[in-house]
Amino acid sequence: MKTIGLISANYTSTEFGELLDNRSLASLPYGGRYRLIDFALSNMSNSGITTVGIIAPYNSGSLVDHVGIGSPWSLGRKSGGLFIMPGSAYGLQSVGSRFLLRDIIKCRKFFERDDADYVIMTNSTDVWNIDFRPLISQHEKSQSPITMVYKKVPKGEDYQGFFLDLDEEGKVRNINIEGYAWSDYFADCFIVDREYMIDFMSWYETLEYMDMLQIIRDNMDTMDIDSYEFKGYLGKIKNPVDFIKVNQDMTDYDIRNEVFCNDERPIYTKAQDEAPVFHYKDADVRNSVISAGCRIEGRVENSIIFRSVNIGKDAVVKNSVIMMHAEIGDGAVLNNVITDKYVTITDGVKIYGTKDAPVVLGKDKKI
Amino acid sequence: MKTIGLISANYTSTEFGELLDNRSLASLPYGGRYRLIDFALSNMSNSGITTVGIIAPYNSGSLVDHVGIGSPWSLGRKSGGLFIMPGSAYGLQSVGSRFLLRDIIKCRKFFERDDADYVIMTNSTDVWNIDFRPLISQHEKSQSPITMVYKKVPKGEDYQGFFLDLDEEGKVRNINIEGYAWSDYFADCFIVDREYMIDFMSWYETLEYMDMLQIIRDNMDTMDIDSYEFKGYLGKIKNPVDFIKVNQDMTDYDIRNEVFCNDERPIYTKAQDEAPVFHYKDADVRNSVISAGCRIEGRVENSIIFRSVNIGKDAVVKNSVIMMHAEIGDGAVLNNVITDKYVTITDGVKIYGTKDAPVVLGKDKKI
Amino acid sequence: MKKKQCIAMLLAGGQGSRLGKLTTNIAKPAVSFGGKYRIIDFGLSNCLSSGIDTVGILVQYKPLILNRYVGTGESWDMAVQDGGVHILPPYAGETGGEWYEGTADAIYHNIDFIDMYEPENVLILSGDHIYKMDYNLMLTEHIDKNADLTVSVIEVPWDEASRFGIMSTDDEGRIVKFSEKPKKPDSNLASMGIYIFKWKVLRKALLDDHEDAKSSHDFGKDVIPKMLADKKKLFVYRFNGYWRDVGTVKSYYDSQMDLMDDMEHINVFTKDQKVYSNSNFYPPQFIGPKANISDSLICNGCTVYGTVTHSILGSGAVVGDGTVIEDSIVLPNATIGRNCKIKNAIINEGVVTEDNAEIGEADGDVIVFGRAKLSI
Amino acid sequence: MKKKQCIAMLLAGGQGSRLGKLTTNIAKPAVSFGGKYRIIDFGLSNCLSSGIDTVGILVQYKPLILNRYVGTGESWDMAVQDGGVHILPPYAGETGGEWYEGTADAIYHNIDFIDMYEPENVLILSGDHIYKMDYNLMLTEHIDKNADLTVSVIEVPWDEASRFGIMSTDDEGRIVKFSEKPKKPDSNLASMGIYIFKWKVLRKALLDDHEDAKSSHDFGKDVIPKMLADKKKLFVYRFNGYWRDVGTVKSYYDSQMDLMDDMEHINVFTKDQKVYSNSNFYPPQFIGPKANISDSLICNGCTVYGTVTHSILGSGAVVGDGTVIEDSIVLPNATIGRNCKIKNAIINEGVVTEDNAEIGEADGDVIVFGRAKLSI
Repeated sequence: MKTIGLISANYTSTEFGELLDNRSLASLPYGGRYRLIDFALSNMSNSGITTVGIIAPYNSGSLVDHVGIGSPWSLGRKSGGLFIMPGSAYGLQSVGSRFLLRDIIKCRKFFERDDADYVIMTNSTDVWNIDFRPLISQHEKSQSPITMVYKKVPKGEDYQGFFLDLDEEGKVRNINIEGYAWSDYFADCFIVDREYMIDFMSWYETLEYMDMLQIIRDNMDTMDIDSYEFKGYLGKIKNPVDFIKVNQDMTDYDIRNEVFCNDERPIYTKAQDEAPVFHYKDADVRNSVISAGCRIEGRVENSIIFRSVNIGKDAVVKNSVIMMHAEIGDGAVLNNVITDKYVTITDGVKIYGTKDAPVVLGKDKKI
Repeated sequence: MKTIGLISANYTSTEFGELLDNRSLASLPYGGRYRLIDFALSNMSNSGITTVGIIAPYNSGSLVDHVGIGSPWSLGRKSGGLFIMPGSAYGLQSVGSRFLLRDIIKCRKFFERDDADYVIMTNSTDVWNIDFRPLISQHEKSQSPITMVYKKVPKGEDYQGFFLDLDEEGKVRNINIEGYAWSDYFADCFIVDREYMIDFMSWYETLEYMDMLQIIRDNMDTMDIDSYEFKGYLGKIKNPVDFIKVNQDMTDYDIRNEVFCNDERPIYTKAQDEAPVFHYKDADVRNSVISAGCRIEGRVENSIIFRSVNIGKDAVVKNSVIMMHAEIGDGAVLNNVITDKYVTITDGVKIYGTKDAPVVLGKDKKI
Repeated sequence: MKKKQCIAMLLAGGQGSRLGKLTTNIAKPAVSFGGKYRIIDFGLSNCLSSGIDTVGILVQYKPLILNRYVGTGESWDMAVQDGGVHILPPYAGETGGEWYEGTADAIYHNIDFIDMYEPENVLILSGDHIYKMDYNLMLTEHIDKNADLTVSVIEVPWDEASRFGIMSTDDEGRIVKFSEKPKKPDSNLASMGIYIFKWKVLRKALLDDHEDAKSSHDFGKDVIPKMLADKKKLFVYRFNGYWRDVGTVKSYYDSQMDLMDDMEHINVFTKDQKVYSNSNFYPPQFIGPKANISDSLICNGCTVYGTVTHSILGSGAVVGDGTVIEDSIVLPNATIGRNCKIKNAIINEGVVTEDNAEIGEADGDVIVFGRAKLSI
Repeated sequence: MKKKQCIAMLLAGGQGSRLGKLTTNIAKPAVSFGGKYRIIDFGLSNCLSSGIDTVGILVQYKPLILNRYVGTGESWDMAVQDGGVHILPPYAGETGGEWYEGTADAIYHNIDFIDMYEPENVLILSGDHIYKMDYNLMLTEHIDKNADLTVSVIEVPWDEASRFGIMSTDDEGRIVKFSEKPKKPDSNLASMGIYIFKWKVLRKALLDDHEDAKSSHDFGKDVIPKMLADKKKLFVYRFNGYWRDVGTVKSYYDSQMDLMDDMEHINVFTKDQKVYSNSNFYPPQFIGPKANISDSLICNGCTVYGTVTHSILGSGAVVGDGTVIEDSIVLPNATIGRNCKIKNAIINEGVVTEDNAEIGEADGDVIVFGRAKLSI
């Protein structure tokens, strides 16, 4: 059965400071060489989905620039391929909405022109590697027009989003916002019958200012919704603290193998031509992820270093994320720091953030 | 000597009605399968220029969609390639400006990051096929930091734009707006030393709301500007009347060979896979340009038909431009009509515009 | 590397000498078809619409134009990360090089290539058939029946059956007998030269066949009869659509005319199972003030001043003033001068005729005119 | 088709048997170099930085990986409309197929290909040299001197000159004598195997050479001496940069180590004349908590738990806990187990070693370990 994909990338957050000044969260650099949207795009591509729409953020420059015509994800196609559709410019009240109905309605043609049976709708900001094919098979067998993807999480943890209340057959009975008492966490991803989705838009057109999930919750008694459990890694980034943590998760052996070094389902991104990393004689790199083109003379620990970063003699970088083209001077020390592109740290400068309050340095900053 | 290109596509006009509702003039369909910006891009590519910036219009969707990463113009490159930069959202007072300084200043990094000697700046809306290499050679030998491209036109005709006042050595002595008395018509294209351009931006930063050409004119006595004559075809489109006329120019043998069927310098555009045109038994096509995928049962005269248009039995299309995916019903008659994409003309409907006031039918219209 | 359910191997090696002057300097699958297509477009587009994204193309005879045309397969949406189109010419190993000796031998020499994808099944295609087919339906039957080999067959008129390789089957569609051009056919199911093999089974069959000194290393003559004798599970898949082998000048001409005359069956205008090509860089056609075109297919890039009736003009063809073309096919980039008469003729690619030329006869056989002048 | 000032023909045909196990199942130009590159990257990147956008690659020996790696040349910005990279394998014509018999013979068989571009000049390159060079400077000299042939030369130490093809010139740089490995060299200008010919002159020379039954159809041995004897205008172009022929295991090893040890001369980090590759799909490297890396080049995709000193780890290589690697090169996708000792060794592509393996000797010659396991 033919399935198409729609990625909602019109999502913003006020918690990242300068990091999101000129980009959407979907195009935030991550993991040494990726952008967050790479995961949604790669998941689609690896599951054999060849028609994918993106609801672009209002300020879509960096996203469009990164995604191009979709070639890295084999989506630069004559038949199907990648469609970038403008999202709406909404006010702050909707910060946090993933599936704003207004944005989906703006894509009505995307749903109507295709002859697919199903649509997988997913967020653009989670770090995960999911094979959608079993989800499609399960949904195909199910009678429900919607199947929601969830992950079991320990109760009481601080997850943002929705939790599902499931009955014994796995049907969704309710959707909860305050999730401390629940453990079936909605992964901001669902599959829906295409024609049902077109009807849904008509039924609830007057509620277009709401998130689709809120509408579903408010109309739960009329809905027949199935669920699908995702058992793999799910990295959610809602602020700079999470950002460092989810980056550091890449140093975990199992997560690295499941998400990044998965032969069957690689994570694709835009190609960059950089030389191998040169570790100098006195370099000392531990438990870190380093991208191509770096030249390292100093010490790096529990950190993620993007491409073409130079780290000087006796410099120390710990628990930090250093984005591309940074220059870290001799003897400089960074701990719990996030630097955006093209940051320069002068020789000997020392910057200490804390685990709960990392220091964020904006693009082009020189300190 | 290395030359880069900058195409100014942030240009609008109020004279086209619905045709420019959702697109910039640069992305207006033209000539059966092109968009106007194809000419600027192909001229760059055919002249060996591999780094090209586009100042995108404020509403850049259709342009970005058409241009993609520049592959059809061999600009999808690792080294150099295509750069799309947002233009400013300016008010109506600047309608008509081709080289708004504010837009150029927004691209400062484009000028600064490259190490080229020269920059060719050109408009995005003219239909022409120019080899920039002789222009570059002449400019290289000249002492002037700027060389402007002009074409000799008959005096007294209604050209919009600037006319050059040249001395015997071809230096520009003055720039005139009211051009009825002049014949050296500025082709909205010039080459400039890259470093001079960077200086220019600094010198006149406070005049950023002005067009660069106005600034040059106002400071003519301090400027040393050379000129270069372009002797080929120059099709300028400033309203629907011009639009039909410049489309019909494609049926001129010499213009077709010079501009469109030029083996050395083809005009490239986005590939579309359409079947050959089927001329039915009773089809009668004369002096017209027909694009792939059409099925023609009726009569077509002095017209330009875009791809995948069906023209029914006994239908007559004269002096018209019919954009892609139109359905012209049996017995319908169109004369001096421009139809946008996906227009449907019901059987037997007759629409007559005049040469001086063609009828424009917007996208998706059904009559 | 992802494991593949099925990859395709497309045999594009032969010269196709029965096409005469059409293949003097170009491999048969790269020969122009229907104005803007090349023969291989049909096989590759079928792969695309069947979801097969990995194709090995076995080339041997004058492959330059074919290689350039196919590229990485981008035009057929096959420039994908894990898969894509691979051109597979004969190659030299440590002990020298070997040319492909037969269809099975060509596959034998590329076992290493196929192994890299670890496919369950391998689809064998010919590069010279005109048809639209969803290989997925055939693959599904092949898997459902747990077949070692499934052969695609088409019903032919009984009186023509002796010109084909004929499959006799039992009620379940299992092949019980295979006769190459039987004098007294006991079935009218003709092989279309399209096979799906279990890769494990084919791999072993190819190794055995290579050892067999008496074999001519051909699927139809050697490998399949041997598998039948070995009691392997061979089934047919019945195909009902339009299918032509364009092995002769006449069939090449007729099946192109079918694009107009038999549009109901082989329709290049429909959007489903669309036929893609790599020829989309010509300007739109220009039809001159006194031109007269009817019942014809005209491609982008054409310039027509004369009269064209029941003919096909390929991309970039030029027809001069006063010229009359009837029942003919002008291949891409040919230029026909003024006041010519062309009838029942195929004008080769890039050929330039003089003014007043007369080519072809009203009642004669279709002739091929000129030696192709190709550019890449 | 645009006429070209200069197109390049890159000779990638030979097996390179002196590289032993490194070329068991891969053509020499496709052999890994410097961790993330393949040898051919240098020639193709030079073309890119010299503005040459049309390259024919002459392949013959096990070309599968090379073909796939090069594709349409997109990675080197050569997927252009009028030009690009063309893979040119031996092919069959009407009278059967012929393998390439020598460097000049390979070009001879592709005269039709070159003619399509109508180039003024043809640049002949080898696929197995490591260097960064702007061919444009050489082309400018070639045109300025109106040379029929310009040979790029490099000064070698006088005592090594007898290992090279040596050019003796007059004051203007015109070649007066060419001696292959002279015992008593009267010049120290060695040919780098890089030639720019006027195409008209070369075309005629190739036709003559093909007729010559005594010729071995080699540029250095046959075509150039003949042109010299015929008083054609042959000039040298002096190149001063880093240049290595990686024809032996030792030179292959040494020139890779130069990427670290002689960074001043062959610097892959600089942005000018950047070296491009088609290997940019690996995740960033992971360096484990107890890893210890110094004086080494490590590529994307590597996972390192052990100790690596003065070595190169290719893309996707894995080094287990407790393992020590010194003065070695681990080719892409090789996996080194735990507690191994690797010294003065080249570990072949995709090879998996057992735990506790000991490979290479402290004082021994560099050895190549394992048979490559390649994927595409």
